[in-house]
Amino acid sequence: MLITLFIIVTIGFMVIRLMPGNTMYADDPDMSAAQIEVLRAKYHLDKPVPVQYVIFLRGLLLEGDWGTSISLYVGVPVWDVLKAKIPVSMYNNIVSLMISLPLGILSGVIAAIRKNTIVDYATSFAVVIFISVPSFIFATLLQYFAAFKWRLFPIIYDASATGAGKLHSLLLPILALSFSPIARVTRYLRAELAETINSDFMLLARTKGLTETQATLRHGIRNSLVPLANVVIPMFTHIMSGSLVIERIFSIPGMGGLMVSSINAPDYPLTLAILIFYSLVSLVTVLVVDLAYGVIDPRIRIGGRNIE
Amino acid sequence: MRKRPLLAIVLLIACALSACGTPAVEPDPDPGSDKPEVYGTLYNYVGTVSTLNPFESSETAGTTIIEACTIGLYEYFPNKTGDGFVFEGQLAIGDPVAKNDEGTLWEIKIHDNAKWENGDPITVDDVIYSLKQVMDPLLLTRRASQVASEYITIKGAVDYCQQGNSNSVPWETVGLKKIDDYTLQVETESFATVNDVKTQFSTKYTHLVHEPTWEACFSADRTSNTYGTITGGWMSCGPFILTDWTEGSQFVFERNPDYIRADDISLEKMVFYVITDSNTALEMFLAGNIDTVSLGAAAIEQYEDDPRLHPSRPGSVTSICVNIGNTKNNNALGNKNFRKALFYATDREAIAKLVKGVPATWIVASAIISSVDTGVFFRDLPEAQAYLPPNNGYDPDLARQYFQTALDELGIDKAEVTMIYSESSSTTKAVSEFLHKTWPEVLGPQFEFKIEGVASSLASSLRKSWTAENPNTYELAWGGWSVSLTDVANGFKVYTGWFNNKNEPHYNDWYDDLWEKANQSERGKTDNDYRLDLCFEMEEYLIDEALTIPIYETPGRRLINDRIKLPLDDYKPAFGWGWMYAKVVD
Amino acid sequence: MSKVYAPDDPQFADLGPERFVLTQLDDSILDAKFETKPIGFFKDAAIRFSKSRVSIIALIVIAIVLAMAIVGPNMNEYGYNDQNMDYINLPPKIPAFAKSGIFAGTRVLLNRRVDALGDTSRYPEGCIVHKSNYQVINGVELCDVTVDYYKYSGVDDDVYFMFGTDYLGRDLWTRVWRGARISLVIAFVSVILNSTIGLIYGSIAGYYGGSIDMVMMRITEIINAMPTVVVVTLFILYFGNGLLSIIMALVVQNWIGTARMIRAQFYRFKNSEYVLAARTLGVGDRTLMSRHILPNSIGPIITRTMVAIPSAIFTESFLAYIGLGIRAPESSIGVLLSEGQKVLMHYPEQTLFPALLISVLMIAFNMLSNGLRDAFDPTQRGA
Amino acid sequence: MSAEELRPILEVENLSKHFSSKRRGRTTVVKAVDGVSFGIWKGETFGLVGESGCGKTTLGRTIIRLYAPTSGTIRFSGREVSGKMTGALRKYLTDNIAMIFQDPIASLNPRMTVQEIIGEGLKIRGVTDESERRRRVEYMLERVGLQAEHATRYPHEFSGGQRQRIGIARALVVEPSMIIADEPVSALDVSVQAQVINLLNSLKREFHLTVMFIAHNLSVVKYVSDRVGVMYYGKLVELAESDEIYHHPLHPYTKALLSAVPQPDPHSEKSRRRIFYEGPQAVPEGALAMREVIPGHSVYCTEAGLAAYRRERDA
Repeated sequence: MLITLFIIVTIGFMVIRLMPGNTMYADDPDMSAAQIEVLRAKYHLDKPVPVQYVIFLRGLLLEGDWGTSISLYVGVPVWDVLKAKIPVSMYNNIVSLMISLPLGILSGVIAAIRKNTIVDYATSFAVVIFISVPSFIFATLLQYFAAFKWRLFPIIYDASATGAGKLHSLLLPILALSFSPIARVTRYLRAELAETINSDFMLLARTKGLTETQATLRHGIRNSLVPLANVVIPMFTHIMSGSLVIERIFSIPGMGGLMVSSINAPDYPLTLAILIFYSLVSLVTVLVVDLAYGVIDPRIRIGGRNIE
Repeated sequence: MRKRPLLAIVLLIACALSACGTPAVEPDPDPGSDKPEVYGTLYNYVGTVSTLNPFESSETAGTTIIEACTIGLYEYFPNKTGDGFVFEGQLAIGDPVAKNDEGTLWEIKIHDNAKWENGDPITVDDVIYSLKQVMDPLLLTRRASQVASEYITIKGAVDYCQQGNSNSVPWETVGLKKIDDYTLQVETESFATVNDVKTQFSTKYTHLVHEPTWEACFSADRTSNTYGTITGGWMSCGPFILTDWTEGSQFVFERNPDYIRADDISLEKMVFYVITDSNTALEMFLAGNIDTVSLGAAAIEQYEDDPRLHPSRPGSVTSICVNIGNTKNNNALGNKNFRKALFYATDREAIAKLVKGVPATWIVASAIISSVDTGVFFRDLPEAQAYLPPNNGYDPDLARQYFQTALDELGIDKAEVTMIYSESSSTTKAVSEFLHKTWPEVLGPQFEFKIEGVASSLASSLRKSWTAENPNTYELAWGGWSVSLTDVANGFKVYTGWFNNKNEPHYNDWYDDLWEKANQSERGKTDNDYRLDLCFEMEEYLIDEALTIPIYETPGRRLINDRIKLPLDDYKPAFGWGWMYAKVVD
Repeated sequence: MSKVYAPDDPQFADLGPERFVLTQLDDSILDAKFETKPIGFFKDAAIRFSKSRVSIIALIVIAIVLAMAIVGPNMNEYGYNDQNMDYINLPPKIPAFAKSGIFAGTRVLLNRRVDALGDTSRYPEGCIVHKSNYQVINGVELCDVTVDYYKYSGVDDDVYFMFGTDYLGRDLWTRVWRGARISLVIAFVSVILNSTIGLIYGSIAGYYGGSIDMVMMRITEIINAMPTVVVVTLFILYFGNGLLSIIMALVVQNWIGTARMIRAQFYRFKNSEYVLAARTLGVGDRTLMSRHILPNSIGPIITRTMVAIPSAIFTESFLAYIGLGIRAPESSIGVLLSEGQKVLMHYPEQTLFPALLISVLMIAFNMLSNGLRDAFDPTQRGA
Repeated sequence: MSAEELRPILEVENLSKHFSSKRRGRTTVVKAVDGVSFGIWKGETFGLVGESGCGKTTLGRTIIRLYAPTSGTIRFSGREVSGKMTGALRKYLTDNIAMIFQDPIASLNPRMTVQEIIGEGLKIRGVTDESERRRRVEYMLERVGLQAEHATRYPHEFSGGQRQRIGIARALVVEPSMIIADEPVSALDVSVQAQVINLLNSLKREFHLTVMFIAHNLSVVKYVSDRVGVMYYGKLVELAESDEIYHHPLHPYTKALLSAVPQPDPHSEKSRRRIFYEGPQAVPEGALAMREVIPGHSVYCTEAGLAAYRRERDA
């Protein structure tokens, strides 16, 4: 995983340094040659890209120095910027994930148990709507109706609120973020359960006298949860990119807005740090899911080269 | 020596996104009398503000915030009658006083009772320290060059801030001296007027920073400073004290009882939310959460009759920058007739309908006044209309004629041009699509026109990376200068040959000479009619050459809650709405 | 205590070879002819598929959308980029519905001065349909007015736009179908590319396994770990927002899912006996992959593709929202949705039609993929 | 006798096949086949028995080079076939050795018709003419007792026995000189096992085949084999003529295996007592080897053990 991260950092660094328009200071007309020289030296831009990379890596590894923001938050260490933004976004994303999983599982199970009934059809319909309509439309509608028309929630995020008030002001964005993951989990679990219900061991469970519902709950879900881990990984990254839109609409000072504005600024050290951060999150998710696999599913998979 | 740009330049997009007006101040310079009784909270919103450091802030919204909680030497304040503004000292007492006949040595007296929010007294040392920091040769702040030389050129300042790490120019050579704790001496490179000096020290980047806090925010090598950012410290000293700031979310201000002109302030509190989505802002207004909202083109139709609607004159002309040096298109853009063809092929009336704006064939925006003394708008002067083309500059036959001439002159039978636009601006996108459709219809099949949406960062960096060595970065691009609303002549600098921040690679010695005469000669500085004559000449020339193709202006349109009583009856150029001086009547 | 075998032990005396006799040695082999007709794999799937009513409906819906995407833009006299500044932001109007209240070309205008309603320069004769919600703001009497927006805008009576018009007065009917066409092209091409790349990549990784697999999977891990939005944004920044680069942006990370799935399939089947059998016959690697292992993945691939198509449309609209949409004046569902979102409060109908279309497409493709999965893999039927 | 006939057609010497797997940094090595040596004479049927997981399938698959041997040599008709895999070697192997698989369901590609399954080997061997292939497939189908009409069918339409016959047809259509039959009947109903074995026997005679017959079922092996090898945990522990093994099993594992053979007579079945083999006693590394007790009958043992076996054999 460390090697993966290292390669990502390397590629990210190179790509971002070689982007078009990345002529940092080279032609700023308001500066004298001496000033440009000082600035370029300050950000090590006077050195070849590989050397810049080594300097960056050394700073990152030895001092935890992610560099300094060059245009959005001039002079502020990038890590300080992230430190302020990450908790906000993570709060949304993790709460959203924590809502989505149980809700998705619940509705998936209900749909599977009540297969081919009106409940199932209604769920399926809702699932498709939630998956198909982009989150920015949902966010706008939620904001318009729930917050503006019915006054149930604040229209924008209230930074001064804490505890329950904070959750209250974040509920709409979290909800907007959760629609698609809930629908995905539901769809996945329903399909997975429907398959498991037909399997032999479920038949056995039913011959033992369990009703189909009991059998599904006691035996089916457990088996369906294992592959669910595979859905969670992309889901989490999905939520993160969704927050990009949601944060703008609800004026939440999180990573989503930062990502776009850092690219647009352009603020390369910040962009790079965001790229690394998200890669790290996604790698950690994979790792957690991997470990969870070991816990949930004791079977060991051995893959190796045994054919020519 | 390279000359410094005189004007604050903000991209058109930034303007469009900017939510708020400019600073403002008190109608009554005489403290003690007429104590306002009305207190209350004003709720407003701004775009993104990522730093409060006055030397680095580049966002339009930053100006509003910084001017609310910092202090400078001079400032615009609403006048007593509520129909205009006065330009007077904020920290300074009275106008700067010339100390020699050449108009190069000035003395400014400041108040002796000004305080920081922690009670530290504000003295000339603070002023000099702040100016030294903004021009620090290693800190390299964004605004250094403008402080060193804009409306006036401070003696030795340019050399000082541009010395890099050579350590060859000591601070003592810079023409800023302390006479006593409350008297500042400024020495300029050349002749300056009282107004020049005042204007120079009214910009937000000459506002004060608190020395101990600033020092604490330095990085170890003293090449960067976090003052006024997420992590750094902050010390207010302006009309309001910044009591709470959640970056990207909200600003809370409380009235500063120690502010020198505290009596002018009627508000107890101001809350600014950071909102970037226009739908969200409108909903916030309609729900009563904020007291004002600015309306985009799509929203205007529903509110055109609303009595809360307050229009304001447009502060910049949206134009198409022409890269005349571009060699990819057979130098077509370098051909005057070709450019004129584009100029006359533009149906500005239709475009105005599209963007709910005003067709513009001129360079100087409608909000710019010809003279601070009279307050007459430049555009309203009959001389400024005499040379404008009829029918809003739309004449298909003339356009075709110019186009044919251009083709003949260039010896080509087909011209191909590409325009870039920013995907994030819905109005320029719409107009680009409109031109993409109509220009070829007017000019015929020999004209091929492409449009290309790019990210806003790329659009601006392409425009700015234009150089003589690299002329082909773009062909046509959207632009618009947001220049000083009080000084017409100065605004023409953006088209001078030496103005480096420009988007249009245009050089003309004759024109440059006109500008220098208007802005730097003693006559230009003192004889307003003479200066205006030069301005007409410059504008006529620019229109005739079609170096930039003006398309439209968008008036500001703002819904303002009727519980807010503004200090002026309406928006005033250079002063804005004056939120700080508003009263809340519930 | 186990007893050791000894030939002399009487207990094992009967273990002589004569005991090992096949009792049916003389049975002859008789195989009857089959009564039924031979049914191939695809035919079998087709039969099963045709029995699913939902799938057939989904297929028909997709076919209709596809047909409309082809002919829809040419069904009226407006081109997708025909602009008319007199027809800006018109609501939908369908002549047959004129009396019904919806699709009648009306719109509610808020907060109108009551004293100005008689002004025919602003409100042409007969355009006011209904007045409501009288109120006084700042001492001015206001009301909400429902107007025949076509008359209000001075549009001739015989002009109508079924889906209304946009900010440039362009016919949204034409643009919606044109957009559907572009979006479908983007979706199909990107999905085909994804599948192809994923198929080849996954086959190689899965078939050869070992260190080749490890390196290849590590590469996918790296690509996948990068945040999509950053990668795609950088990609489009670099290559511009042409059709091709949007498609490529949808490919750059999305092929990995297919590759992983194919690899898993290969892991499952490459050591199955029939593959080994083919190897012992001397079947080459490429034939083994393409002829023996891959056909097993055809069901999952098709299913996956069907789901990937609407999600590509979805991603495309997300890109359009963050300003990386297809180059104007071209239209796509994503562009229409993101333009619609900007005026959702004022002209909701401009969002309605593209949103409906993308939902219908999503539902149809989802149902179709379910049907196909059942058809190709009868064990998952009903799921 | 020619020089060729003096040597076995297949010679396996000291053959090992180890599998290693890495998980969380730890490497586990499974010695599926560990130093096995034997030979198969042309025209004979060599039976290989052992319980599940003893490595007999691996041994078969290593011989036909589905797996690369870890060490040791394999020679076929005197030519070494255990070296680096080349195109020529693969061709040589696949031309001469064919394999029949255990699972009649898994060993036929469900997406291919019988014609395609059987004809594939011909196609590879350059029989490009469609009708010629069809003719030979139909001939082969009839030889295994199926109908020519079955060629157009898919495997799932057939019963287990029929499928196994298709598998045999697939192996034989390419006219190999040796067949490795990997438990060809163990997945079948006892009632059809005989059919298939009969078929194999008669085809063996008809096509002059050498057969390596792998099974866990001693009764079947006994019936078809000329010689029998017994495998235990990757090692060959006993090797002798078929009759010899049954009459004079020496190695305790062989005895255990024999005792596990079910009796068709219910009375004797009831009284049958299983013998359990507890595994070899600890002996010094390298002391164990295949040692000939009498000519043609070898047992895996130490020198001391050999003497004991000899005494037992002579008794």
